[in-house]
Amino acid sequence: MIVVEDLHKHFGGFHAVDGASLEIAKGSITGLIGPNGAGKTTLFNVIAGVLPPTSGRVTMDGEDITGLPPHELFHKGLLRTFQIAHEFSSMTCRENLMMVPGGQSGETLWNTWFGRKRIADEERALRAKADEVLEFLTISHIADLRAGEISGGQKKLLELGRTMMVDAKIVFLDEVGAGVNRTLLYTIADAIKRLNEERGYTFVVIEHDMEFIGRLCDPVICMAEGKKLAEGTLGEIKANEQVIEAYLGTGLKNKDKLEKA
Amino acid sequence: MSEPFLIGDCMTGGYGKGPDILHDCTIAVNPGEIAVIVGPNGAGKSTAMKATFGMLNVRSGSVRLDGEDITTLSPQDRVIKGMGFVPQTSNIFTSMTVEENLEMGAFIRTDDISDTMEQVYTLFPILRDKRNQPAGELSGGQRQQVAVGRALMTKPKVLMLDEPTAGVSPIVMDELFDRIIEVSRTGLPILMVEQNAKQALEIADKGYVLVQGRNAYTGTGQELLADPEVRKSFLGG
Amino acid sequence: MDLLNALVALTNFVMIPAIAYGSQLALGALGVTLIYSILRFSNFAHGDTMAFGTMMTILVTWLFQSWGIGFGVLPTALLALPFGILATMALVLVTDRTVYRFYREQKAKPVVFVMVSLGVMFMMNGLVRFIIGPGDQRFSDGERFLIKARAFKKMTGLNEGLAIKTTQGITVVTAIVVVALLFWFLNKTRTGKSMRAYSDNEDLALLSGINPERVVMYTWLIVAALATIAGVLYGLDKSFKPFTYFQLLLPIFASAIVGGLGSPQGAIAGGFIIAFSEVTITYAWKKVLNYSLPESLAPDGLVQLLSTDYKFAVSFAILIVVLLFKPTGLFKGKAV
Amino acid sequence: MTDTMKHSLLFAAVGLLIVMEGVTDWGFFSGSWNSSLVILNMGLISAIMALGVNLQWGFAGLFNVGIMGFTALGGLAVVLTATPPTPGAWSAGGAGVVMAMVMGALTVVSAVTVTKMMPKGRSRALVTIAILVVGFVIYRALFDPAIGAIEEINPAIEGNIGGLDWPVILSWPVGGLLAAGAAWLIGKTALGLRSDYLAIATLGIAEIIIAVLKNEDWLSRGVKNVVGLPRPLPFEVDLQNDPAFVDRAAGLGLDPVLASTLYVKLGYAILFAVVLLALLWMAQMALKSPWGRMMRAIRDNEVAAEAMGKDVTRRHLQIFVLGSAICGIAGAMMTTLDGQLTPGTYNPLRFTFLIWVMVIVGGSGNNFGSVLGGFLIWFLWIKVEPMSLELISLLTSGMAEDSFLRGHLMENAAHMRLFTMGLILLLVLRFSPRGLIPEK
Repeated sequence: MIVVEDLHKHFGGFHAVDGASLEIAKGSITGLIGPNGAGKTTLFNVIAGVLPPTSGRVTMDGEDITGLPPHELFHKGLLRTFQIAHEFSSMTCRENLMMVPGGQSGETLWNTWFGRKRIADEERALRAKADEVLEFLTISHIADLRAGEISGGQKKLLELGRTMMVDAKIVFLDEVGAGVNRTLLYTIADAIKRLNEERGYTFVVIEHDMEFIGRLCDPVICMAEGKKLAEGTLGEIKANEQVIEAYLGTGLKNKDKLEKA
Repeated sequence: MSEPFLIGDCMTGGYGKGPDILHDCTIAVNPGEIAVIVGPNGAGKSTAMKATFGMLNVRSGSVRLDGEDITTLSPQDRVIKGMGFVPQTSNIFTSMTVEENLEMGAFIRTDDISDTMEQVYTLFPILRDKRNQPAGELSGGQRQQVAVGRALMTKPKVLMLDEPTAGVSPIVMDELFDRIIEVSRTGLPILMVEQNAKQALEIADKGYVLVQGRNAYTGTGQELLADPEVRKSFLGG
Repeated sequence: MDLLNALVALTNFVMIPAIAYGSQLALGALGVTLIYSILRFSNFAHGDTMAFGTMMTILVTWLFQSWGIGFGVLPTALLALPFGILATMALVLVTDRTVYRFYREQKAKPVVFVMVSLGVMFMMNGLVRFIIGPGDQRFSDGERFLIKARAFKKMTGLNEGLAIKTTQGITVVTAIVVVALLFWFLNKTRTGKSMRAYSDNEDLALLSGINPERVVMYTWLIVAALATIAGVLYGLDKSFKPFTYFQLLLPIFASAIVGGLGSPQGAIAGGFIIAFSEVTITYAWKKVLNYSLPESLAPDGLVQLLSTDYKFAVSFAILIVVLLFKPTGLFKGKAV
Repeated sequence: MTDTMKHSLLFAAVGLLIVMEGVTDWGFFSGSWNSSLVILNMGLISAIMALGVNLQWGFAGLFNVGIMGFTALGGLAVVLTATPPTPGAWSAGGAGVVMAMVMGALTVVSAVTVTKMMPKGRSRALVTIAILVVGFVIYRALFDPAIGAIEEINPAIEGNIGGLDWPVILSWPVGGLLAAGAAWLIGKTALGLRSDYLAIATLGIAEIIIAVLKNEDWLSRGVKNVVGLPRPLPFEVDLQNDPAFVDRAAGLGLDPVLASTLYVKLGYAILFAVVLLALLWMAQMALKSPWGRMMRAIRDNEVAAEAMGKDVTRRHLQIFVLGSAICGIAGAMMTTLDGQLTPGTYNPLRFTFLIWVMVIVGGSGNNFGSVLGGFLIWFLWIKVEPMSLELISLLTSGMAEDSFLRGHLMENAAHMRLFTMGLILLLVLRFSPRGLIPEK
């Protein structure tokens, strides 16, 4: 579905993404792991159009989407969440969801003055949909709270909820579990699984929590130093020599120095 | 058991008015020791270190340095008390030369700093060669050396490192750990947070595994590495 | 011979005024850039700080003149300058204590600081007008010229004269001395280095035991001195009028941004770029061209690219071009 | 006390101030209905400007300090729309001016195209510069003789191109369009930049617009001013000569001269109030709709709004153009009220920064707040002068009549108004940073 070919992203002399090539299969939940600084988030940002690539190509269903701005990618069905939740803090949780769908007639100024009826109808439908999503995520009780006031985990759920307001094709989740307690993490995992099965969303998940990855993801891609290092099931990845060396570690060569006088 | 040199004792607290991230969390370090805090993402590793350094509200519990209660001191005052801290990111003055970075490290000192600077250069020979280069032009590993060197310039009584190996390649990581061991052998207590749990525990005299802001496992590095529970949940089997 | 005349005319009408004006802009832009890099906001009150410093200097100058104190061939204002600087230092320190410090403690966003500086701008502007009035003040005395046009003609036998005003000479010399002192201070002294460290990485500076309030205080003191010197030099060279000083904000900001906000070297380069462009584009080139071109090609009109009133357009155009093609400025500035 | 009540009280208080101005001459009030209506009329215009700025700043966080320029363009619109065309001006230089403008536009367009099409490098820079230089020379060659010809026509009272001789009310939307056009150009180039860069860019463009008005005599007569602009209401003299009007005034027990001035001023007040209410209604409707929700989302978090499919750049441009257009409309209204265009009087402190004080004091992000701020600050702007005169004469009452200090203070009391505005701004920012009527 998504094909990344020889992608490079350099910041000055620093090669954050250094020739990454990978493919995301339709309908999969792909896990993306790797040590801090391996370039996972940068890769995300380049695919999602936040950063222009230095070189390389990204295609989606055969169409070149390299360097398209995020709002155009959104309308093509490519959505994302953020490592640190990017909620609209002064708006209620329901409004956070209702703003998502594109092409609302109330987004045109003319209609706000002369198309009140149409807007009202659309708003009713949007509201119902938003409430449905909140229910799906088991957070109906926070619908009228300002998004700035809810907990970090709830913000993550809300971000996931935003992707459900439209028919997404593929959703990128950037460390959806960071700062989330375990119970909520499982709720998120369940929601992801259900979305994948019921709505056919494709997911790409950056995570550090191996248990979370193990529960959800197949296949798992491991990145290191801006490149893809290995791909396979979590079991295969864990057994992979290169991965152990770069991510999980082999041990210290200078152990002898520990022997103290 | 005698009181450890630096101890964050039963700390509970969080950032600003936000929710508590730490719950009854204790970490301590003694001279000559390397103490390492590990744990999954979001477990409060860095938070625990920052609490010890006074960068967030500790609602209950206390922090004591050399027997003195410093719970209410600001980070700046703790620097004066002898705590050296190396943040995870933006831990050098990029536009200033290596030597100026070291000078800034010694800003609070009024005595002659040339000896300490000599020691830092001996410890990190590469810095001597690059002393007149802007620190921002150095590689990742060299920057970390500058950062540690800067902290050493205050002649701290305890050194705290927040993920010193984040974003560096495995080889550089080994070299950094190597240096940290050398520093530790001068008798300076070192407390650090590490993402690369396995390697860090290898060199740790004392390891703290945090989960959800609580102490989950505590022991020597070797004990933790050998503990099947710890291996299973954090070290990937 | 004609070419020589052209060269002299060029020097007289373009080079010298542009160098003097450039020095004044550079000093102004240095103040803006220092505030930006240490206090992290664009200070809209800078033009009015310059006006205040100049006004104080003028008042002291008048006092000296009434006492019969002069400075020989040099303007009395130079004697009064230190007093003007001290008064401005007092003013900005009081402003910082009563106004800016509150927002610093709140860790307010830069744009809030900008709003606050608008308020300070209004107050300073009102204060200056209240004390000295909105009118034009000339306060230059002493010898008017270093080189007189007629003397130059006699000496060289050329048709074109070359005049260098004393104030232009003073401007350039003072600017060189001040900039040299500033760079020495920033690069060699402990306090200067601590200011650079604070500007580079505020949090790390705190961890190194640098006292932010001291850094901020030194910054204001230096800025007050720079603003007063820039203002007095501009006033000596041209004249003092509160509104003109307010309007200087645009070329000064343009200089600082073109050079790269936060970079002292950039501020200086930016000041000269803006000054030279302004003068060359608004200068009527007829004379120079008449000398340098053969008779048949001599122009009819004034060959003035833009009328002098469009000088703001020049700073503005350069600013836009630089921002579009090199948003961090010519010398890499910093972004808040 | 509910918020609505509190806010209504605030409006009532400002209303009371304006009424007091008409009723009593106690303290700093003048007791003249004329003066009261003058304040009201400019208050209405200020409120509209504040509404425009609030749209940009309160809704979208765009920092525009070029309000003066857009206001002045509105003023120019009145001249170009409502004045009669100068006889012979179009035939003398019209074609030349139009051709020069076309040439100028062509130059810019081709320079932009070249920078977009050619690869980066020295040759691109050279070609661009060459196009600009050649274009500029041709432009000046066409332009200079044309405007020379226009300016030669009866320079004492005309010497400009004149206008279309349309009803003056039409110049208000035209003013909005002119301002919108300028805002679109600036927005296209500068909106992607950081907030303080946008500020400097708008500050610059405003100065340039003023410089154009001051220098392009063929357009706006420059500092010679355009006087005697047509007006939408009858002249006072005509009313005084109208027996029906005089009778009606007598019926109300009013002197015909006073009655005629009040009649005209009241007429303006009604016209302006209609415009203000219409714009306020539009702004409120927009704010409370999905459009407003989208704008709030963009202001809260641009990155996330972009990721949720909202074209942030386009929306910023839209709101920047709209806000500037409103300032243009207000500018046209103001020039209509004055009956003359005086390019020399535009001053950023009065026309840009004072509007900012209105928005911030009133409460940015809240339309009603900006309107309130517009009235209140305008009242103070007018009244601070008599207030400080009173204050100073009180403080210096112990001094001799001819004391130098007293004379100096009395003479310069007028400048206290800038000082006071600054003080008010700082006090509000410090103690009530969200303004008198804060955003919900």
